[in-house]
Amino acid sequence: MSAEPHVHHPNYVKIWAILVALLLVSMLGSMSGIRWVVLVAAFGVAVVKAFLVAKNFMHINVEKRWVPYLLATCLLFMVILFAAVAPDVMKHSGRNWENNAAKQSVESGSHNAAPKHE
Amino acid sequence: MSAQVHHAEPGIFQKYFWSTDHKIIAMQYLFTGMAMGLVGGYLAYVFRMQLAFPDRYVPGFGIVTPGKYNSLVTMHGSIMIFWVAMPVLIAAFGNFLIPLMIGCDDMAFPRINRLSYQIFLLSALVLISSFLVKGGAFGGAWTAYPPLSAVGAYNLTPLGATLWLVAVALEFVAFLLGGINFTVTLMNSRAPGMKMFDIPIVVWMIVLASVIFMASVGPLIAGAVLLLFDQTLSTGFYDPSRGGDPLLWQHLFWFFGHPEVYVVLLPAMGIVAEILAVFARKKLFGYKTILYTAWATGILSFVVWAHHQFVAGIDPRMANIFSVTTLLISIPIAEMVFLYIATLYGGSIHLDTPMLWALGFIAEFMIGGVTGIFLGSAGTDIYLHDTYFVIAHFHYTFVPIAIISVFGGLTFWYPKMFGRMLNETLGKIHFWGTVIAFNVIFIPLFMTGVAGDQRRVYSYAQFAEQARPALQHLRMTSTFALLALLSFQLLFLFNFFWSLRNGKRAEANPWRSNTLEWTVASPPPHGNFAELPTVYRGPYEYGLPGRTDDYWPQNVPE
Amino acid sequence: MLERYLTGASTYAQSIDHLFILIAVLVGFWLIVAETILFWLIFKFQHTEGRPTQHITGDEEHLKRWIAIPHYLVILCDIVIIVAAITVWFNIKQSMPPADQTVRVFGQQWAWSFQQPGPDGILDTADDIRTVGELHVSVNTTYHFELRSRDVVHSFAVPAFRLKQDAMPGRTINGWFRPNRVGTYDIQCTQICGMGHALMAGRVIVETQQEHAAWLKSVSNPTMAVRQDLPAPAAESSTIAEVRP
Amino acid sequence: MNTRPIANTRSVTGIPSARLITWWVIASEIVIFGGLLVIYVMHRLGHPEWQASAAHTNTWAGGFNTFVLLTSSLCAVLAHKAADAQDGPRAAKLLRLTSLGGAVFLIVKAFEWSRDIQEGFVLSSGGFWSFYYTLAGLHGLHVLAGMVILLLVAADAAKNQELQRVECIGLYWHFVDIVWIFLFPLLYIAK
Repeated sequence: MSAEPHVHHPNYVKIWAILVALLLVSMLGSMSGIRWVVLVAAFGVAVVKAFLVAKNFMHINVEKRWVPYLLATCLLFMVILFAAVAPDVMKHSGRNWENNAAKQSVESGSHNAAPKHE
Repeated sequence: MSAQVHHAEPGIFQKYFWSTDHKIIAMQYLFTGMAMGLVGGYLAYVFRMQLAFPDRYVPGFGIVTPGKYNSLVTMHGSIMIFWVAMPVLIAAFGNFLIPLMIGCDDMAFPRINRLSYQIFLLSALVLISSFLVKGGAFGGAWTAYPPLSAVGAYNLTPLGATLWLVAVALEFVAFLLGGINFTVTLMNSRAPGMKMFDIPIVVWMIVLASVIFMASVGPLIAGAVLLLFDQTLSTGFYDPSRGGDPLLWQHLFWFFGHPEVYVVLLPAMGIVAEILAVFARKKLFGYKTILYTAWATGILSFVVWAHHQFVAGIDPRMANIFSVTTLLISIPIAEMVFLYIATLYGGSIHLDTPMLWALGFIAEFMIGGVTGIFLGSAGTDIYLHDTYFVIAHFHYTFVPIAIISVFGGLTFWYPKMFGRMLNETLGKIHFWGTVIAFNVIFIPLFMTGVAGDQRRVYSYAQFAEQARPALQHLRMTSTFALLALLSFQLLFLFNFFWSLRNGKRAEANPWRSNTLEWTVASPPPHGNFAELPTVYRGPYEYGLPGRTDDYWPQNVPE
Repeated sequence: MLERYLTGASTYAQSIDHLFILIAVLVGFWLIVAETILFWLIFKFQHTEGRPTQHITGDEEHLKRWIAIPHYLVILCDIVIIVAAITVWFNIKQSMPPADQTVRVFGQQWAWSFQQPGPDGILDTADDIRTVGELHVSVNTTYHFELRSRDVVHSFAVPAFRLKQDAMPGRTINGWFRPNRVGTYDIQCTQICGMGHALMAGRVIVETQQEHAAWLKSVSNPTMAVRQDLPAPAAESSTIAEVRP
Repeated sequence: MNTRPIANTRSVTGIPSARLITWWVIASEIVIFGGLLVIYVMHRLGHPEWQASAAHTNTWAGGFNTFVLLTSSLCAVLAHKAADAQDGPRAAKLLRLTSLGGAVFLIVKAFEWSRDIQEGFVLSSGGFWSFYYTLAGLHGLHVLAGMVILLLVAADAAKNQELQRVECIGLYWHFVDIVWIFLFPLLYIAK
């Protein structure tokens, strides 16, 4: 096995510090009740953190080109899955059909704390 | 790494049951798959008898009750696809051929390879055990739509349902491990000089299939966990009254289920390509184009799945999109078949048994392909969905894939696998018997389907339109043909095991073929190559002008 | 073509049959051409001693044409089929012609039950007519149906109407049909729904306007009360007995 | 293994087989977790009423666990650096630290879950909770598996053997970390 490193190692502690800082940002953001702030703080920051980890810890940027493409393709398939399934499952009515059960459970959040019924 | 240690002859148990040798693992997969194939054939025999002679005693089984009938069809479907087609086409041929054809001594990760078979064997045992549990084997169809599959009170086979699900999940894990191993082996372990386009088509196809499988099965594995929880831990993921959605499972299942069709198709196509080139003494017509069509098919196969659900309650507007994509996928497939046919042009065709199977595959698969158009176009699917037309259609694809091409591959590589030649006469009889019987089974089913016979029904007594004598005669014809087909398989089994001992000894390269597996002794020794080969050219250099022999093995220098 | 196997008794049975024929002609043509060429090549290029094989890579322009041209023709046929298929689909499943009558269809293990308006012509009133296993409709009348399931996935199929639609528990799925031929036709369940799947049969009886009116009068009291909040009955043959008296 | 086939030592792509197979494993994990997340997001957007249940989750516990995983990821990548420097013992120490991080993560989870269960929220208490336990449970299983492999690799690395595996288990661990980076907002913040 090739012993010589295929990557040069950046200052990992610095990156870790940035990640922790971002974590705090998302926590504080979630405290603020403002909806869009919460969402950005939650998911925007999550994307950035994931990117940092992938780039600096997994060295995906110095890996062979096709590796990130492979992973991206897998993600793309998941997007396709979502796009094609959401119209039936996420929405509760459409052309010539209606998901009464789902609508009902949305109206009365009853099934939430409902006792388990066999 | 010490090659000597690796190539030392291990003990009997080590050699046959705990081996990491890809050839042994291939044999394990092959024989397990064949055994499961016999089970699947037996199940087909039982329910075809019930359909031909309703409510009569079936020799070798007994009376077929509605519940038993459901279990029979469910298990027939699951076994034939997951425990016959995949282990034989991908795992058996993949394990045997990949290291030999790319010129290395084993898989990149032999122990992962062994683990993959052991998990597969476990899954098969779990599935078989489900016949014995209280309530019997799962009877909710191989598609296992909830709530029927999720609630014991509905399917009346609660234990069977759970065992089925566990078995399928284990099988997925086995093929994930195996497939990833294949992929890495092909990418990293090729012989020096073997460039991307010097790889034999069959290896390409098996690896492509493994990748498609890997990328499509994930959501279903997740979905299977959810279904398992619904069955056993009273969650409500697919229970509409508790915020779940039964339609979700259908999407997850077919998001995997349709690519799965191509997962088994591509290896079959690959096997046929090898045989065509060798027995037509011809370079494949447009090697690269074949690969491109295969890739196109693989990618397109991810965006067609909902054509299984046109009338399942999905939004009708989605059906339009999926109609289009479904007909689009016919283009690369048609092109691939054209290229195969074109390969024969200008060849010098030897009609040995393997070639018969290969040509039979093309001839029969085309029928399966074109009948798919009726089901892919939303309009006609309204009527044909879940009728016997569907059954006839996918058997015209799956039988060529899992039976015809497999026999082609077995008769072709048998000398390499076991060092003996099969009996040609028996082989030809077996071929004609199988192929003719196969057509007589399924052409009548196209008719009953068009006449409205619905699937998974143990008796049509309740349906005046279906109970017409004319249709019953068609069903009986099909059943008789099935009996013929099964009996011809006995002929093959005899040929297979008789030739193991008494067949003519096979030299290293009986078919005068180019690919690397034929450069080693038959059967190949442990560790395959005495010294590892170097590759100088593509695998299909037949009939080159200005050479004495009409073939030019990949490893022979200028 | 399909008519030879099963009579069509609804307006869109026609269009589905025609689509079927269109596809059959197009793909049939290609199948015959391909099979002919295949067998001709097998015959023509049999191995004969002394005749060398030609070395063809498949990159020769004059030969590639023989793949490319059929290839484009196939695409053309695909487009024709797509257009036709989607048109038929749109008319049957996506667009809803105005209704003369509305009927509710319930699937449950293992019977079809129906709720249709009584003499007052309005659903969910006291005089609604509820039937099990039998649906009486009058010819040349456009019916909307509201399809529901009480337990598992069923599929409401009337082959003579070329009508098929799965019934999803928790969902209401709407569709339509317009019978155009008097007679009695089968109702199937085409989605496996458990032990009694094969027993989940029904009849749709298409009557002339007069007969239908007469039937409406004759049914004073519903044959069987079906409450919508009724849980799915477990496996028992009583419902089936009512399906097939 | 003492009997490594030549097939395993070849590296036509330029990526060592061990790392290559790790990438493929991660790819297949992406579609498994991805599928589950797609399903969850779909339901969550379709069922606004689940927010009521989501409100019960403890953001601080989740945040702390994120911190733990990030730190363990740091240890993993430092182990990789040590392995590249052929310093097996140091790599082993760091891998054991990483594994310890996984343990802390699971312990925190255990406390969380026992609290939830005491409050009566179990797997079958409705849509959100079913997904909450399934998603976190599947991720937890990956953490557990990762911990075991980490310790096995550490045992070899301590003897300066199989150092190339240090990076591979690191890749896997970072992937599990990334999955959590998305699970955290999905389960603990979006309320």
